[in-house]
Amino acid sequence: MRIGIFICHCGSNIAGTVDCARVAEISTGFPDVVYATDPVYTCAEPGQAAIEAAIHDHRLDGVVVASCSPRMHEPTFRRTVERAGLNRYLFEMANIREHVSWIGKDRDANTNKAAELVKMAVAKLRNNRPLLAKSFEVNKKVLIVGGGVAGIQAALDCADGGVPVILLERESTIGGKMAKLDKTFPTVDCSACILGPKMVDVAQHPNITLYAYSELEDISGYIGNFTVKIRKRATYVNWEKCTGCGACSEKCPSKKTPDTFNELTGVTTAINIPFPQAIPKKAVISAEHCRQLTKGKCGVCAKICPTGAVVYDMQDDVVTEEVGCIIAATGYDLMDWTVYREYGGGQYPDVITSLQYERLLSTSGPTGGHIRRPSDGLEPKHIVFIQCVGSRDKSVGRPYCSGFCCMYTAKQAVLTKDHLPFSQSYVFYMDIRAPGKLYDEFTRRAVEEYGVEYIRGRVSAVYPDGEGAYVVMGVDTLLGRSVEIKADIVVLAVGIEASRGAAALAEKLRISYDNYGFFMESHVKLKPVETNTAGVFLAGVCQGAKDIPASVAQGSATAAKVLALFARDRLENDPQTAQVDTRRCVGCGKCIRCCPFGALKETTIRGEIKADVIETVCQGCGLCTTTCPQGAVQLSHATDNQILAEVNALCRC
Amino acid sequence: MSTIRILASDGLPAFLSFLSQKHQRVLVPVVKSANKRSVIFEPWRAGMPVVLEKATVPPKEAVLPQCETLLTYKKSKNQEDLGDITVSLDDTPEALSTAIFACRPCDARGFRVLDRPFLNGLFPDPYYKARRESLTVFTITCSSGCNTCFCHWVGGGPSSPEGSDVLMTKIEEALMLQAISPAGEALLKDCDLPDGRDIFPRAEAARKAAWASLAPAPDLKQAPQKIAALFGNDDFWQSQTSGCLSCGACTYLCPACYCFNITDEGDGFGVHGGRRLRSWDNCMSSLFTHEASGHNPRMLKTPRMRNRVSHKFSTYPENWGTFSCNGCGRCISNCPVSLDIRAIVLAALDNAG
Amino acid sequence: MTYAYYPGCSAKGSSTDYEKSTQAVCDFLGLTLVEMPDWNCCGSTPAHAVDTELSAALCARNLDIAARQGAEMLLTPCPSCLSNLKHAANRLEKPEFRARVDALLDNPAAGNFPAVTSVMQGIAAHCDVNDIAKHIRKNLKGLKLAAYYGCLMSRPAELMDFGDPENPSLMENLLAACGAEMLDFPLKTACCGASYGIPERAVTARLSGRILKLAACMQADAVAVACPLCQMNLDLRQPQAAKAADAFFNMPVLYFTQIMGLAFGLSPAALGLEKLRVSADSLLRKLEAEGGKS
Amino acid sequence: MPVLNSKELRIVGFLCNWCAYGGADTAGVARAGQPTDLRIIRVPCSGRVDPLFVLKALLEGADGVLVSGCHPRDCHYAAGNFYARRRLEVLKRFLPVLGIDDARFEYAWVSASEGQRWQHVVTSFTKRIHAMGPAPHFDDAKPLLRVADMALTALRPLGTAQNAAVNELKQVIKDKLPELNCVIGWQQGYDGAHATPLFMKTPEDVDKLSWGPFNVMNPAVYLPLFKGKKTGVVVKGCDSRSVVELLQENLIKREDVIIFALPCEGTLDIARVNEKLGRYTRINAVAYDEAGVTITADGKEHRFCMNDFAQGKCYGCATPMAVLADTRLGEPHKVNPVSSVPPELAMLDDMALSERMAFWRGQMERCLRCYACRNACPMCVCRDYCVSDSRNPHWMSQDADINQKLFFQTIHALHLSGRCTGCGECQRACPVGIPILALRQQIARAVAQLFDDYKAGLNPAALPPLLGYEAHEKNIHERDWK
Repeated sequence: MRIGIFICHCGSNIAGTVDCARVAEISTGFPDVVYATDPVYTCAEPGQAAIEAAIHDHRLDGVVVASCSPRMHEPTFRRTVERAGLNRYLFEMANIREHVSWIGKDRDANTNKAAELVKMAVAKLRNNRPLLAKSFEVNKKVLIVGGGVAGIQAALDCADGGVPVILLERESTIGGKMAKLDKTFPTVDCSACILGPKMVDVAQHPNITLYAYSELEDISGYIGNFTVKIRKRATYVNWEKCTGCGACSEKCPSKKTPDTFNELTGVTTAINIPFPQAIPKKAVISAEHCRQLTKGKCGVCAKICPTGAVVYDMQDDVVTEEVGCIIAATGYDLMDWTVYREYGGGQYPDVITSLQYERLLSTSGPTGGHIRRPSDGLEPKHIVFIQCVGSRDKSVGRPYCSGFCCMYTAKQAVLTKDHLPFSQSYVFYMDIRAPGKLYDEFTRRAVEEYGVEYIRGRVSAVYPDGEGAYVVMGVDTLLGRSVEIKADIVVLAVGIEASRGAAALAEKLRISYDNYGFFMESHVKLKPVETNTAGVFLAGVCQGAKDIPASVAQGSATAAKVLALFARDRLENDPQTAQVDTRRCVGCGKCIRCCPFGALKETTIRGEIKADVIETVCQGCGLCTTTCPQGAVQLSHATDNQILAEVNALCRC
Repeated sequence: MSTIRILASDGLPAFLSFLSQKHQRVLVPVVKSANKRSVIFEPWRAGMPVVLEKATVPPKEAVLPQCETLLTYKKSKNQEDLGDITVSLDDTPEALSTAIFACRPCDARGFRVLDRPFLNGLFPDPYYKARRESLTVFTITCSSGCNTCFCHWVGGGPSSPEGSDVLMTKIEEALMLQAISPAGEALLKDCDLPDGRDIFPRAEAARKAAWASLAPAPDLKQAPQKIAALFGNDDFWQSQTSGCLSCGACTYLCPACYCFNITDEGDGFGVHGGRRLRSWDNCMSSLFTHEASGHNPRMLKTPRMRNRVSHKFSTYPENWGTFSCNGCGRCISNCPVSLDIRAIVLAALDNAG
Repeated sequence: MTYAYYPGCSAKGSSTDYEKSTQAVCDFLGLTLVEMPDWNCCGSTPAHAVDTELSAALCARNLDIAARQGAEMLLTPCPSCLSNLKHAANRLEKPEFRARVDALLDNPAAGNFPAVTSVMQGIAAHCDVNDIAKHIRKNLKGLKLAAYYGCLMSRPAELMDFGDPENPSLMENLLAACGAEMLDFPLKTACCGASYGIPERAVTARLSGRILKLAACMQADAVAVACPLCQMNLDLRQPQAAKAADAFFNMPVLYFTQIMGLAFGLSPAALGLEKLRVSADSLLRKLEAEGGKS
Repeated sequence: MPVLNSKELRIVGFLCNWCAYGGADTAGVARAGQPTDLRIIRVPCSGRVDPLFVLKALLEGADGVLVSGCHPRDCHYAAGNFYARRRLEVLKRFLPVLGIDDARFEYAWVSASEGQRWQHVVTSFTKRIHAMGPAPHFDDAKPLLRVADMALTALRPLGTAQNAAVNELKQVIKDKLPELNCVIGWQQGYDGAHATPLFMKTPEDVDKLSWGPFNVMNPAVYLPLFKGKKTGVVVKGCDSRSVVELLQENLIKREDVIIFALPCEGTLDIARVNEKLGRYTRINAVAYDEAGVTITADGKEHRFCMNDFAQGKCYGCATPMAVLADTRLGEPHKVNPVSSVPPELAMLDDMALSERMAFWRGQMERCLRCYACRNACPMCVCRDYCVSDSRNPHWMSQDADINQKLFFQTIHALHLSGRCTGCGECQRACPVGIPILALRQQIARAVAQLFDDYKAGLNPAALPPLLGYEAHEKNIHERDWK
């Protein structure tokens, strides 16, 4: 090889504590190095031009730049050498800024260390091979998992962009959590009025196929070419025939079915349509509560149904779809707030979650929009809201902020005053987090116009006073005294966690998730809707707590990603993938077992079983290379020999 | 009559010390205690306990090390033109003048086999030659046969002098030393051991007794042709080698196996430069016949074992007149699965006959 | 298991009824309590707030006596004593601290101290709930009781080893085994205000009143306690508490040992019931009536 | 370029690109000062860090090695660090048996945002290595020879199994023979004190089948060669574990193998038998009794009581009967289930680190690199493609030095992590008697400690632990860098 070395001064960032000229001089003694220099700013336009010129002038076929972190400028310099005609993988970087000049003051030691890092880079480069990307076709169809507001927005944007969309929803209607809300902050406009039309658009859009009451069963493939299996759960109603008239529900004798749409604040019938604006507006039978299905006698709904849509022996159905990319928008669930025993964790009927309170406020809710205590149906007079129940609380393993509770609590307090003008609301809070547009103004209105009493402090206990009310004991940290408030109803702003089943879905999608089940984005700041699995995007709360505007924005952002991806007919892979030396491979299959991406499969070559890499699926982690005992699978650009060359450069000296 | 000396058992250290003055190293058999005890040749140092047993590993290392540096190379750059590289080589053979003390006749005969390619061919190997020419072999005759050895089948015997400079025979607690070669003569003349001509008859008697302890040897005259005739008989070879594990124990313990591999290590730059290594290789290994094209004519263990047996008992004797096996039996006693080359040869004689 | 018994100062003064009933109940259950010889003050209220080393030295001496007595376990009925002994034992595990404490003592304390636990836990460890049920002579069926632990028994959780510090349940288990109906009493670990008994009587009255009021609202027949200070506060100061709570109380406040003793058929005198300010007669009458029913 | 004299020690870091390397960058951006010793090798994922890289570095002259990757669950590749965690923890527990202080190797999870944590990890690790000083080298150790104490008590009575139902078994095999490619077993070898494998194809072959204390070889080693051909195999309990492990790893198929089993009462340590027999020309007779064997060689009688001359593994054997078989004839002795430390390992346990280093120096010197250990190992399935003599990858040179020889043993041992059934064939095959089994035993012990007493080759459905992971590892705890 003919290798050129560029020891960057980075102004004084490196040259301040590293003798760059000396490093360049030492580098000339390394094998295959035919040129070494120490430019002041290598990444600047003249610096890059100098590299290109050196490649031509000195017939270089390999370049090492010693400068900042490769996480910073590796892509830059790869493009530089590529412009000069070299393969981008015949380039290595030595990080002598973040790892040398910025962390040590000893000039001699730094200079020596920098030279050694260059030596390692040269040793590796001498084992590098040109790598070429492969291109493959894209199936221009997108799967969106989750029909909440984020998923709906993504679906509509993709569909409007001409991309066929498959929208998957676990419940029998789309709408997600937003559909359960009465009003939304900070405008206090009706949730159903703004979400409803979008839901109708989903139902009517020619590019959207909706699978409600369905779940993702299995997924295989890779960006551009995923195959997904969808389990359509048995609804016991033929939706082709169901008109959504609701006659079945009226006559259903099983009237004690817990109403999950109403967050268990009321009951419904075994066959039901969750709420009037449901999309699809189709009936579903709850198998656990239907008399026909549990006891084998009833059959009222089948008799009453004008279209004969009820099918008691319906089975789950699994359908297969081919898509090019996937958006996960699975939202959230409330954490198990019953761990807060001191707040009466689930034992006092009038201590309820904010989502339950939302249903009490809603006209389509169990009380028809009248606020009544669950215990005795009386109108409450004193309402206490407790914030951060399962948010920012390490003691229950929820150190994070749920993001939107401050705002909806203010909204609920405001609505409470509207509903019950003679009521008094109290809010126990830790901090008020209202950074959005018009948010702080809104919370101020709650205090100033609606007379909501905000108490900064935590509640230590809630207990029944024995006379039908509850005593809320807490502390007011601003006044520095303990407070006790008699409340008729206590509303807990319960913290959120990733939707149940999120971890299992993440494993199917082969994306990472954090300790709380929230999916990991590719980069916190710069790639907030991408994941580390190519072709899988994230929208809404499944990635982390956020409110409706942010969820909608992310939904649109993922749609933009999808449309950009589908703007190309063919995709190129990252050629830093594993390669199998089929002569060395003995077909033991250990790599196949370990691959986190399913990128290895068995193949038969001349009657013998061998491993085979699906290059488009391979993400380049190299676990297979580590696993293969005979070194038959090698991760390109991080082969055993490349790493060994670095180890040897360091240790054999 | 050649020079004969007598070495009393308590005179051994002094004699080894005398040999050390004449040679840069004296290899003696020592016990390596482990749960499986082994006897290995090691350079003698004063105070080292010596055993006169047949060694687990023959002293082939003395002339053909397990791994040796054939040459070192250094690359240097022209500072005016860094792409212009000069390579300097150092290929001076590293040869210590060596005495082997108390190997067995089969081991000594092994050197004769090694001499053929390395010394007597068209291109003598300078590394081997340098070591071989400064080698003195003190062989101790066997007092009996053993369960795995068969030197008398292949032209040797418990007191065969071939390859030895001095032949030693144990008589009670003393050793009788008999010069075989001129080098041996000179050494014995030079030492201050007492003359032992009068005990020579007793030594002769002991040697005869050793011969008498051996079972009668089969006639292997037909072996080369018969084994050659079986070359294409896959069933035969398969049935004989199905237990083989394809390891290198048999060849690496063989005093007459001499195959090697050459590898280069190091890029030639820096303080370490580069080295060209010659290391033992063996025909039981798949890589042995792995061709540059990727093709391998001996992919399976059966043709590899066939090669080993044929080489020792057919092709080598057909070309060079003697077996390249000395019947030391180490390949049998050390085979992890107790494969017996004698049985294969006999089966070949039977089968073709 | 060999126990050393540390009664604490209240047992010899204000809460002789606790002492009496503890002895009687343990004796009845075959749990032998050997009172430590020459025990001294546990160093609770005055010392521990001012000087942890001095307070620990007082405890170290007590622990030392128990250790020399060959006890594996030290039992005390009083939560204050328990808390102080446990804190001291815990601090004394640090060699530097121990060295400083040893310097205060005439004789350095022995090597290994016995474990410290409450009489309540001692009884529960000695015989489980089923065993207790076997000993019942007079089932407490029909009695509604509020178990009140006070602030010290379960806190701090790491040290006291008393289950959920906000919601302990041992006393309920013991008394339920005797047949009583135990209320889910939310204020079971709330403060009764005893610490302010001298300087801020109004605070004490308010805090005690809150507890008594809830118990009354929940229709408790009595409050069961395990702390001499709590008992004194809730019993002796009931009129003041009632005033603060704007209510009227006639709420017997009994030690849990007294209640267990009743279930075991021990005489009121043996349990020191006569020492209660709010008479337990209502309780006994109800018990008679219920007994008559069954 | 030598390490800066007296200032620095050689510390090698393997950092995953996404988290730890980013963390090191973050530390740099924050100008978080650190010692200069560490040299970082960037890898895509901690899962890419083959434990052998660490060993290679330590054997080639590194004084310390630090591996760092994403926190568990944060892996860029979803699960790479979960695998790494298991493998690196096994490595950490393996190093001391070689005589290498495990404090010279550490792994830590650092995220890309944790610059301060990185600074702390590097500083404290470097401090630790400096406190230990330069690493000792095998080259410099003074050879030490030591022999394991074989005066052992077996977990069950050992014997010669001469009452075993061999004849019934022969009949069963003969009945099955027509549907089988062959049946692997044992027969008498070149004399009555040595057995050799038997490949039965005809009823006459079956008559040669022997059963008893000389059947030391593990016939499972041949099974992968017959992949795809239905083959029978007669097994001792220990052999059956190898068969099971091969099944666990899909290296053979259950439908392709028919397992015949008799209860084993132990096998002889042929090395010690040979030593006692000494040089002899022929065996006159071999007489069996319940407790042992009497061999008459050249007219002289030698008594071998099984209790005194069994293979080391037999004393601690808890599976005298096959754990999986199609035909089982007879009942094994009851095993007293006490866990015991194998004699070779017990010997090493009693040594200081420096003694262990000296021990391996003394033992490995005479290694011939014949690879009998590897080829006798039923789990070594790479065989012809072993990395020992490959140039791509080029893990080892052909030098006959202690580092290369020992490195091969560590390759073998680590490749057997969670797979080695302890059959001991590696050690038995070694012509020069190097007690290499101890290295495998240490790995097996570490695996058992870490993974719920997991033992390889007991359950065909079990996933070998190093091919899997748990998001929350019960027995692997991150070291405290606070």
